[in-house]
Order: sequence, then structure tokens, then C-alpha cells
Amino acid sequence: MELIIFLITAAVAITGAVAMLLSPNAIHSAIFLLINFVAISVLYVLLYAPFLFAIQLIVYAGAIIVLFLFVVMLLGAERAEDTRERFAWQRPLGLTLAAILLGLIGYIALRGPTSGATVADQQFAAPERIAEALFTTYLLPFEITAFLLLAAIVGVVVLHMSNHAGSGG
Amino acid sequence: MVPTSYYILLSALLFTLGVVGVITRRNALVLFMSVELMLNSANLALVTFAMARQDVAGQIVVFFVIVVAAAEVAVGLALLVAIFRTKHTTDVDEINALKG
Amino acid sequence: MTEITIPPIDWRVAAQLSIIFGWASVLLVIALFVPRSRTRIVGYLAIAGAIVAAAAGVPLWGVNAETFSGMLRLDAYGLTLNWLFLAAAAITIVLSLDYLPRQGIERSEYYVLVLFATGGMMLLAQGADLIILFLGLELLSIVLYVLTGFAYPRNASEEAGMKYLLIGAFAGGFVVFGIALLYGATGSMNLRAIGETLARQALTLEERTYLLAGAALVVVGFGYKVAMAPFHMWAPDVYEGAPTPIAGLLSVGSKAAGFAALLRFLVEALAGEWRIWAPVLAALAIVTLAVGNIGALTQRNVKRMLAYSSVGHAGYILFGVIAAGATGGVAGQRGVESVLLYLIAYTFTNLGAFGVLIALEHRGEAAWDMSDLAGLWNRRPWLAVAMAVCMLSLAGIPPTAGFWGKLYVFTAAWLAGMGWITVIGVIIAAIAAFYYLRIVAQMFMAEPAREAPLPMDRALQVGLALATLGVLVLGFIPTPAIDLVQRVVLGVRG
Amino acid sequence: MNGVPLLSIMIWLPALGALAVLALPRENVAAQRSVSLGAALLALAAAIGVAFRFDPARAGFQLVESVAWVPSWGISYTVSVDGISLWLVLLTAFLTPVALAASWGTVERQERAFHALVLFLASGLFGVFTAQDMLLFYVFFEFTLVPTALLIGIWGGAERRYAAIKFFAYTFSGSVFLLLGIIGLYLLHGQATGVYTFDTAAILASLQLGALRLDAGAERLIFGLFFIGFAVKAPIWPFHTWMTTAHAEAPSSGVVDVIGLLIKIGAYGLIRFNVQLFPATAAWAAPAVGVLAVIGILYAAWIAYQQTDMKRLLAYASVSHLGLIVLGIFALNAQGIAGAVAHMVNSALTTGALFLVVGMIAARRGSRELKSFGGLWKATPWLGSLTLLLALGSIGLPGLNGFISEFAVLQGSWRSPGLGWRYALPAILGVVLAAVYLLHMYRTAFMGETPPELAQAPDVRPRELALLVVLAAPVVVFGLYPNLLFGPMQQSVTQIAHGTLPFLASR
Repeated sequence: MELIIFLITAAVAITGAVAMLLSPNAIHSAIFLLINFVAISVLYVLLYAPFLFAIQLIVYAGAIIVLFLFVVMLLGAERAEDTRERFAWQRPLGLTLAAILLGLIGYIALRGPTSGATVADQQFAAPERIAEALFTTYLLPFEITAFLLLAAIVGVVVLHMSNHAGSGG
Repeated sequence: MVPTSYYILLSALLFTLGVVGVITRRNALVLFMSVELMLNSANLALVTFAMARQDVAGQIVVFFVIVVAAAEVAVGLALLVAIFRTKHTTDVDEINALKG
Repeated sequence: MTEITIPPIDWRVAAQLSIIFGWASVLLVIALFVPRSRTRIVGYLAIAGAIVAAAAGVPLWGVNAETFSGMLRLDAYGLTLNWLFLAAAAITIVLSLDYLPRQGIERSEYYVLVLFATGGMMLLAQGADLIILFLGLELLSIVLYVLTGFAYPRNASEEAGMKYLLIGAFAGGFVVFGIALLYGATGSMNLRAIGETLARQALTLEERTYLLAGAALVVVGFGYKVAMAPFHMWAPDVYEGAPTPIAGLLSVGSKAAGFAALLRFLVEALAGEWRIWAPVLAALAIVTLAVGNIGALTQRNVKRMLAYSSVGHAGYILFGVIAAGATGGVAGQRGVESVLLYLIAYTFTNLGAFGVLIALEHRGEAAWDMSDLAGLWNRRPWLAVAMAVCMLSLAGIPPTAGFWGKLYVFTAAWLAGMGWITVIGVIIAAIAAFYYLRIVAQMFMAEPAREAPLPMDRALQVGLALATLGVLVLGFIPTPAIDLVQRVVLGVRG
Repeated sequence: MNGVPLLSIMIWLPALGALAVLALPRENVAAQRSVSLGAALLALAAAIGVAFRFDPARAGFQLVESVAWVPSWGISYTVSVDGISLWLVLLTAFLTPVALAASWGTVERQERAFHALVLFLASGLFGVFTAQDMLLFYVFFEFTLVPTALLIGIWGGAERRYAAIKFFAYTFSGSVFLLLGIIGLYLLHGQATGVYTFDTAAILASLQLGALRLDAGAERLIFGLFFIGFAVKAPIWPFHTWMTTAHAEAPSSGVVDVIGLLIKIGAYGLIRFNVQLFPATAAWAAPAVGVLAVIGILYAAWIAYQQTDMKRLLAYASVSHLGLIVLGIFALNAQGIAGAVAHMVNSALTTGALFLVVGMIAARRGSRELKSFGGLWKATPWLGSLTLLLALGSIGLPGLNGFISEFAVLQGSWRSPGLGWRYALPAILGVVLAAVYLLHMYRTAFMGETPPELAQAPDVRPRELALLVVLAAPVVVFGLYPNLLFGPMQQSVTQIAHGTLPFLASR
């Protein structure tokens, strides 16, 4: 059963990726990428990574994709590349993939992912374990990410402000 | 149990698709998305190996990769917005003041 | 709920890093209170921070320790490189003090970002774990994207930043996937642990496949970072578009840090596979040399020429990296030393060359064409002499720093049993001398194209003098630097 | 007195003088001239001091001064002289003040930098001829390139940039092979004996004592690398084209030709490294090198005869002389090598003086084309007679200096088992041709009808007279008393020739 779930999810993920590449429209690309991300998050559940499942949905699917969409719409750049043809396959494909994903998630939620598990310690990556590791073994990288984000924030602010200074004169 | 190699195969495939995207597409936004796809496939591989080895390290790295990706996207989009305001394009081929 | 106790930390190991990151954060706050007209103060403070961090390293010489669960290493290798990075950062800031207001892009955050970049480089030099290497790389890169795009209102600068970012993110993807595969193959991301696993030779066929593929991907990712061919195509565009001091920092700091990490990765983790990766890297080194130097030959734009030349120099450094992995005899040790010496020589030389370009640049007007250098000897003799010294050093002509670097890498490669690449490298060095020479000829033997005044600020003079004197002193008295690098032993050999 | 490091003083004095000159104010030309000339004369005094301390009865290196430079690599600052380098050191010391004085009034701009570069060049040349450490030798060898290229490129003729770049590109390309050879020899020696050193004497000892045994392939490879470097620098035909361009485009006063281009570093390197370190391979290669040398002698002489530009003519003449020198070196016997060294000194003196003469008369006429001259004898009898003396010396008239060294080279090559009469005869033909082209030039310029532009040309000025007399004096002295020239080098040359003897005998 698990194999079937895996195969279906994998198919969805690949289809999403391919469709992202083929869409001439940046918005469609972003949505197909979203589908891909959600599919991968399903796989995370299968792989006993509940914490990452949540992070994947919240950060990637929630924040990054939204940021993409926001920029695309802000810039009006959705068809910056090739505007000649518009494929009719995108909408039904996207809807189908989304439906499959929803079904999968519902199934897993009802049955649980551990159909044929032979894993010794299913809790090896429980959120508490991750938290503990983050603050002990992985303290240094954790601190570095703090500075990395700080640098990125400063950078974004600088780029934005210099832009203002420039357009102001 | 799904064999580990299936997952690795899938992630390799997605990674390749991401690389292809970066190489073939010209829209800077889609380039970004392709890079995200690459990072995600790497994450999938990491989680798979973490599972195979019952080791939390792989998952921790995924966490860091996600943070880095977010920071990168933030800076990238800020740059893109800045460029777009002056040039009104996201096509990397038109970002060619430097070609020569 | 388990109690989380933070493990004890050996602060000696993280001392320099803490100073840099801490000071950068403090400066961010200070910058808020510095009026816009006196941003320079932040620059001075940043330099002071770099000097303090460098001084803090002095008592640490000889310490060989790890902390943060073996992720951060302090050894002579890391310490030497840290000093190099701090020197590069300080010179870059000195060169920027005058450049930024002239270009109308002076902002205090600039100096803070340079410090952050330096911190990223130091992480690459000290990191003993793939995670740290990855995060250091990304920290460095993200800051450099921003700094590359800093030169508003020049559109080219932002575009260069964008180009660099896309390539950098692409390369980052390779690194992450490579790390994933290495982790899958060996079950660890600690460099030494990977090396030990390999030494036991207990890998299955599948795991070996993962290992080699992962190593290849990591090398490709770092290859982009250090601009080795065929992953170099971004370099000329980015160098040209970036603010000139940042182009200098890119060409020395980012490259040195990339090589520092690559060397540690290859030697500590993958020394056991030397027979496989050495020929591959040797081929890459030759391609890099050819592409970089032939590319430089065709350029009339000096900034682009320096970019191609820096690609070419990556090839020479690769010689040392290859030698560093060789087991048995003195070759490996010589390789590590040669890479360090080459990086030291190259850093001073290239910063000097970019410093001269900065002196030539005026607001809103790029002076990077060969003809802009014409007759510089008549207009500004010392500027011409400084540039000539740097060009001779890049060409590897004694008695300059570059000569010793070349001599060292050639010797190391020969000792590692790669005499043939030494021969090719030497022949290419002879060809490369030509385009450096063309610049010297242009400065000394051509008539000036125009008589634009060249105002030079005191800070710029100091920065240029530092770099040029560094090249000359290293050239005449290389002994201290050589003795320094000869005491460097990569942890794993100890 | 013995504690004074005379050699180092001699090497570094000109460089210090150069820095001092650069520190002087731009306008004060008189001070610049006196400081630079003073530095050069002091260096000459030091060189003469070296000559007095030198013991001609001993072979090998003397007056060794050694300081560790990069001890961990076995690089040291070791300078010393033997009988061969002594002469080249003296030649350099002698020509430097002459060149500086000859430049007065001919350098239109930036005289300060001109003097400084000439002095730097002198330092480099001293270093090349005294360095006993291979790497130190290489450093000085390369260091001479930069001032020479700048001197040609800044103050030269119309095509000066091309000439300077060509000069640099050729010689630098050659010298990287030299570097490769040095590194190779260093590593092979280190691996064989465990002692990593660049010291020529130490490596020579290891080679002779058998501590370092190279197989024939490796030895030939390293010999070849050294040879390429020196052949380009020397220059041996067919690598000579940079030299004629450089001579043609160098400042027409002839200063740079005298100091920068005529002092034979390449030929010196051939003796010091190729012949001394690898006698077996030298014997093996002698016939082939001899062919190149003979072709060079004849070809350059023939081209020289066809030249109408006097500087070009002299340039080809010096290539032809160089062929003779190389032939002498690869005769591999005492006579040949001694003759070659003597000819290096003699041709630098006479050809250099002729270059200065060309500079002087070109300044009077504003042209170097032979056909615009004629009848100078009538206008400038003193200049004419001195030039005749120098030209005859260069041709090799018995009683003047050229004769004795050419004779030694020819005799040496005739007797050498590696070369023999097949090589000596065409070389003799080349010597005859030299008489033809030089006398042709002399006759065209100084005899015949005087064109109106030259009728009022002033005769030799006091400074010019002093220069030419200074240069002509050794021409006569060496001609009348050749033992002065050959005596001090005898032991060193014999020692080198002794090394090649077994390999020549086995042919």
C-alpha cells in the first residue's frame, strides 16, 4: 500500500515539475511548483518526518510560493517570456494533480502512514528530538542561520532603500 | 517498505528537471523556481537518507536548507523588483547590459 | 519533556568569528546614530573590528581544537586563512572609503555587509562539517549578491547582482544535493568522519556511487564559487557590474574561501579517493587555465580582463589543491602550503590591481578600457608603478609575490607526480604574461589619451600602498610567509 | 678588509643609487646625473676591488658571500665569482658608467627614470653573473628583463612598443622553460640526495660525485629546458628576431644596446649550467648546437651586409658574433670556452662602441640610413679615426682585441672532436663576411662625397671623445696583451673543459 502511495505521489511531483517547466506563464509555473512541494511534503510523512512536513507546507508552500506569486503579480511579469500561445491543458492538469494530492493526504490522515513499517524507532525524528539536536549538536549552524537571515534582511533593506534614493533623484 | 533507492531516484529526477529548467528557461522568476525545485529534491534525498539511517541529522540539514532558500529568495526577489522598476523585464536575456 | 543543556563551548575556536559577527551586529545599531554625511566612521570602525579580530588570533596560534560538536575547527590552516580574509576585508574597506562617496552610493550598511562576508569566509576556512561549509558559503554568497548590486544607480550593478545570485543559487543547489548524497553514502556530514569511513573501505557499491556522485556535485558547486572553468562564465559580467572594490573582494576573498573549503573537503574527507579525483581536477585545471588566459587575451576592458585572469589563477591554485590530496611523501603537505602561499600572494596583488582601477574611476564614468590606462606613467607615475608591480606579480615575474606562489604550486604539483600539468601550466604562464605586459606597455609606452585629473584620496593611497608594498615585500622577503604556511598542517594529517 | 662584502656592495650599490636618483627633484638634472654616475663608478670601484681580491690561481667559486634567504626550501642568497663571471662582472661595471655618460643630452624626457632604470639593470646584471644559487640566478635573470623592456619601450623609436613587448614576450617565454628546468633539477636532486637545495655548487658536486645520477632521458630533458631558456636569451638562430627588433627600436643613442642587449647573459648561462652541469649531454648535443651556431654566423652576416639602417646592421653583426661565441662554448675544450668568454667581452666593447658612434653621427644627421651619409671623415676626422679603430677591432685585425678571441674560438672548434673543421671553416667565412659588411658601412659613411647637410657637422665633442677613448683603450690593450684577458679565467675554464673531456673522448 505504501508503495502505491509513493508511486502516485512521485507521479504527481514529477508531473508538477514538468508542468512548471513547460508553462509559459509564470503564475502557472508557481502553482505547479506548489503542487510539487505539496507532493514532496506527502513523501515526508511517509519518511517519518512530521516536523519537516509542517515546515514544508508552512514555509515553502505557504511563504515562498506566496512571495513568488506576489512578486509576479506586482511586476505584472507573468507572461514576460512567451505570450503567443496559451495552452488549455494547464488548468485541468493542475486541478487533477491537486485532487490526487488531497486524496492522498486524506488517506494518510485516516490510515496513518505506517502500514508496513519495519522502522525500529519511529520517533527518531520527532519534533522534540529535532529541537534538542538544534540546540545541542547543531547549535552552531543554528546561530549561523540567525546571522544569515540578519544579513539577508539588511541586504533587502539596502536594495530597497537605494532604489528609492535613486528614483527620488 | 518502499526501497530507499526509489526515493533517491525520484529526487535525482526532480533535481535534473530543476537543472534543465535553469538551463533552458529565460524568465528569471522561473529560474528561481527551478532552483527551488533543485533544493527540494536535495531535501527529499536528505530526508530519505535520514530515515534509512534512523538519524536526525539529515532532517536538521533540511531545516537549514529551507532557511537558506528563504533568505535567497528574499534577496533575489528584492533585486528582481529593483531591476524591474528600471527595466520592466524579468527576461534574463534582456538583462544584458553586461554582454560583451 | 527532556531538559536541553547546551554543551560546553571552546570559545577560543570561535573567538575570531564571534568578534566579527558580534561587531557587525553592533555596528548595525551604531550606524543608526551616524549621520549620513559621516558614514565613513562606520568604515573606520569596521576596519578596527577586523584588526581586533586579527589580533585576537595571535595568541591562538598553535591551538588545535574543535568545538560545537566537531563542526568548527581551529587549526593553523584556518587561522592563517582568517588572517588573510581579515586583511582582504580591511584593504577592501580602505579602498571603498573614497570610492563610495565618489559614486554616490555611500551607506553604512556596506561596511557591515563586508564584515558579514568576512565572517562567511572564515566559516568556510574553519568549518569541519559539510553543514557549516554550506551555511558559510550561502552566508558569504548572499551578502555578496547584495554588495554586487550595491552600485546604484548603475543598472549594470543590479543586473550583475542578479546574475551572480542566479548562478550562486544554482551552484548552491549542487552543493546541497552533493551533501545529501555524501550523507547517504557515509552517514555523516563531518569531514573527518567521512574520511574515516572511507578509510575503513566498508562501502557497498551503491554507497560508493552516491559518494562519487556527491563529491562531484560538491566540487561543481564550489567550482562555480571559485570560478573554475567550465563554471566561470558569470565571472566577467559580475566583476564588471559590481562596484570595483567588491569586484576585488570577489576575486580574492570569495575565491580564497571557496578554495579553502574545497581543499579541506577534498583532503580531510576524500583523501582516500585521490586517485579518482586528481586526474579529473587536473583536467579541469588545464581547461581553467586555457579558458581564463585565452579569454583574458581577447579583452580590451581591464576589469573583464582581470576577471578572466582570476579564472586563470584558479587553475594554478587547483594545481596546489591536487597536490594537497596526494598521499605519501611531502607532496601533500607541500600542496597545502602552496595553496596558502598562492592565495596570500594573489590576494595582495589583485587588491592592488583593483585599487588602481578604483583610482581611475570617476563618478558616472567607467575608465576600464585599455586606452584609459594609456600614458598613466606620465600622469600619475606612482599609480603606474603600483599597477606594473601588480601585473608583474600576476604574471609571476620575480621578484614579486606572484612568482613565489607560482614556484610553490609548480613544485608541489611536480612532487605529486604531475609533472606534465606543470609543463602545461608553465607554458600557459608564458602566454599569460603577454596580456599583463600589454597593460604595462600601455601605461608606460603609450601617450595619454586624455588629460583628466585623477584626484586621489588619502585612504585610497594608503590602501594601494598597503597592497603594493605587500606584493613587493612578499617578493623580496618571502621567508616569513613561507615559514608561516609551512607550519600549517591540515588537522587530519596531525 | 676581507670582511667587507664587496660583491654585495657592488650588486646593490646601483639599485640604491637608482632609488636615490628617483628621490631627487625632477628639475635638478645635474644632481641626477652626478648621483647616478657616482653610484655606477662606485660599483666599478667595487668590481675592481673584487678583481684584486680574486685569486687567478684557483679554480671554482671565490669570494663567496652567503645568507640564507628561504632556508626551508634551500634557497640562499649566495654570490661569488669565478674566472668566467669575473670578466662579465668587470664588463658590466665598466659599461654602466659609460652608458650613463653616453645618455647625457640624448634623453629628451624623464631623464631621472632613465638613469634609475639603467642602474637597476646594472644591479640585475651583476646579480646574474655572481649568483651561485639557481633560483637567485633566475630572479636576477628575470629582473633584467623589466628595465630593459621599459628602456626600449619608453625611449625607443617609432615601433618601440612592439619591440619592447616582443623582447619581453620572447625572453620571458624562454625563461619559463629555464624555471621548469631549475625546478626539475632541484626536485630530482632533493629526491636523490634528500638535500633540497638550489645551490649550483652543491648540485654540481652531487652530479660529479655520483650522488645524483640522472638517466639520459631526464638529463637531456633538463638540459633542453635550460638550453631553450638561454638560447632565446642569447639569442641563437632561429630565436634571434626579438634581438634585431630590439636593437633597431632601442633609443638611437645606443645606450640601451650597450648595457642591456650586448651583455651576453644567455651565453654565460650556457657555460654555467648546460656545459658545466651536464657535460655528457653537452657533448651529445654539441654537433647540433654547432650547426645552429654556424647558420647563425653566416645568416646574420649575410643579412647584416644587406642592411641600410646602421643600427640594424650592427644588430645583425652582434647576432653573428653570438653565433661565434656559442660555437666556442660548444667546442667544449679550454680554448673554445676561453675564446667564447673573451669574445663576449670583446664584442660587447667594440660593438657597443660602434652603437654609440652610430648614435653620435645619427644625432648629427637626424637619420640612421646609410645612404644619407658620406664623407664624414672630412667633417669629423677624429671621430672617423676612432671609429676605424673600433671597426677594425670588431673585424678581428691582428693586434686588436677581436682577433685573439676569434682565433681562440676558431682554433678550439677546429680541434674539438665534437665539431671539427666542418664547423670551423664556415665560421671563418663568417668572420670574413664581418669584415665585408663593417668596412662597407665604414666606407659608405665616412668616405666619399660629403653631402651638404653634413659639411658643417661638428667633430667629436669632449664628452664623446672621452667615451670613445675609454672604450677604445681596452680594445688596444687586450689586443697587445691578450694574457691579461685569458689569465684570470684560465683555471675556471680548464676545470669546466676537464669535466667534458671524458665524454668528448668517447665520441
